[in-house]
Amino acid sequence: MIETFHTGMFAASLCIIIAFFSFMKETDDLHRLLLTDLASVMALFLIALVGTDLAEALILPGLVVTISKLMALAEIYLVKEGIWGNQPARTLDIEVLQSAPAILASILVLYGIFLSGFSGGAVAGLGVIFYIICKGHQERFELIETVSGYAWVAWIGAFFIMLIFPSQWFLAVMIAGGAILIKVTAKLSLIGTMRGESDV
Amino acid sequence: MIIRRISGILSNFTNLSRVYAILVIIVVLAGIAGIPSLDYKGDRLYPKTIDRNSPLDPYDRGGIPFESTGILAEYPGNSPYLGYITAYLTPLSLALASATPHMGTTIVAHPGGIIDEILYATRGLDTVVETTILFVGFAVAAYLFRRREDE
Amino acid sequence: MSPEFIIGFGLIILGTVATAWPSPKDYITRLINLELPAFGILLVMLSFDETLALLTFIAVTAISTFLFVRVIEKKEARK
Amino acid sequence: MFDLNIEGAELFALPFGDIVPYFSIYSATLAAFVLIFILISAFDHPERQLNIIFGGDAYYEKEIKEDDTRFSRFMAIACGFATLGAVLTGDIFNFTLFAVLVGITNIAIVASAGNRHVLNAAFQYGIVAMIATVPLFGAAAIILATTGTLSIWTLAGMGAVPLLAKALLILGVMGEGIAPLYIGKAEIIRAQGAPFVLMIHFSSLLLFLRVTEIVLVI
Repeated sequence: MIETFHTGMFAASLCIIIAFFSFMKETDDLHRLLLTDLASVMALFLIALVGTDLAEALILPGLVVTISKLMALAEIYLVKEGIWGNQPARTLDIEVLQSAPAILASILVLYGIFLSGFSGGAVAGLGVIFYIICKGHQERFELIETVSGYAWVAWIGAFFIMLIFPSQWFLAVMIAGGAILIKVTAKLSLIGTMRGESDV
Repeated sequence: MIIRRISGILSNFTNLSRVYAILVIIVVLAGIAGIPSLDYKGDRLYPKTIDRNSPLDPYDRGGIPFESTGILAEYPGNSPYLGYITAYLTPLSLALASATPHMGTTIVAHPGGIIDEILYATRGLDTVVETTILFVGFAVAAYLFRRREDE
Repeated sequence: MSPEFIIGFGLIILGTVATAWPSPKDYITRLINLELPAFGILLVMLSFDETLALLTFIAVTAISTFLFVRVIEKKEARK
Repeated sequence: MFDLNIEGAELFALPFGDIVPYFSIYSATLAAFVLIFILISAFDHPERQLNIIFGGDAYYEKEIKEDDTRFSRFMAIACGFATLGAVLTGDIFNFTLFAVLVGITNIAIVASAGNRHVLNAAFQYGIVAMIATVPLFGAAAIILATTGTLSIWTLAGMGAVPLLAKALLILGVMGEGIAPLYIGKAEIIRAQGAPFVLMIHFSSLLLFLRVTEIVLVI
């Protein structure tokens, strides 16, 4: 184990140096945005090296930080470059995308609901994104946001149950799992809506 | 003279990320020499025990549902019900576990299990912050997206 | 050290180099090369038996790829 | 930890799981300042900017949309609570998460300005804040791996944390709290909403004070 940790640390420092060196050389803003994703892989690599259950529980917040910052930055980039109204060049015009979405999306969503928790939310969100992108639905933005707001409140409620009445741990775990599932799914499905917006 | 030059570089904010990258590279380069002297004590908290034959493989931490199981938390005294969530399996999970030995990850991702114990109970504050970060990130994106639709 | 770990960190180093200096230097190439270190870290997680993190990482990577594709599409459309 | 002279006496600790937030004299002082600034940003009205037309006496007030004000007020309050959490928490990883939250709310405050140049500043800051997660989480991971714990209570006075981890932690907080450099720039090119911009300066100042304390204690 000790050997693994040290080898991994050497590899990680090497990668960090390479990644930040190329980051230093880069001048184009979109290239920089792509390189930040590389940097976040390095952060996850460092956490994964610890290799205990705790490390695994710390990877999930790391992933959340990555995806939420990327989301905000991508949107800021589009507005600052003034290219948000562009009709996108469809680089992903694949036939499967027209025919298969309903089945695949429902499988992903069902599996996500079964998993529940953050992982389940991400899986189910992926399914919803896939469906919305392929079918080009216009979702009701405010509704999704409101639902995820209530889910957030439910989460905090579960947290306080855990804190104040530890004997009700079972109820708290169920509320927390369900709320985080709804919240993550709702948030991620917004991405699909945002992408599908320009061709409706 | 040199101060004016440095402030000239810093005043252009496209350069600032470059300066930051240089700082990180310097620190990591200096730190590489010290890596072999680091001890590994990472398995003091929540160590892994792998039982390849269990239907809950790689997440089998033992215990009977609605009973506690021994896990190593930082302050066991602060969580009176430590280990209960780890040991708990929903009826569906129990059925899955007895049906097939290959669904360990799916079962643990279902409510209950060691990851839920850490994320919700012993380190719950982490998850509160994490969901708030997600909330803020998406609020920014949704706000910018909606504002430009209005224009 | 398990073989997954060795292959994994080899892939991470290789992928980092490939992403840092992509051969035709455009956005799509860099985005595709980005999958290499991601696959490497998947193998590393597998070697530590962190399968739940692995599952979530796959989902989040897919979503961030969607994000990037959306931005790149709009960026390319201007030309 | 409270026998070290930087903290002062222990006032209160909230035992909850592995993360035990605490008030010492030092962090209670910081927390009181944070509460004052949260109140300021909750009840203050944003200042209006004046545009002066050259060659004449005419000037007009810039319009600030109600939505923009509400959004940046919300984000300023969120930023205040994130700073409060960062000041009080007793756990390294939890501290890094709060630092990230401060960073992302700072981006949000700047991004509510419609001006393209201000958004550019927000983007550049966001890039730095994003790559700062590498040193931040790296520091937390190295501390966990070398000492076996993340709790400041256990780490205090042990001196077991390697120098690399401390340097990375400071560097990470620098990355998240680098905002004032950009905001100085953004204010020059006329960003709006002065009391909320104040919160950015304030939160990064407090992050630095807190990380100094942590690095001296562990």
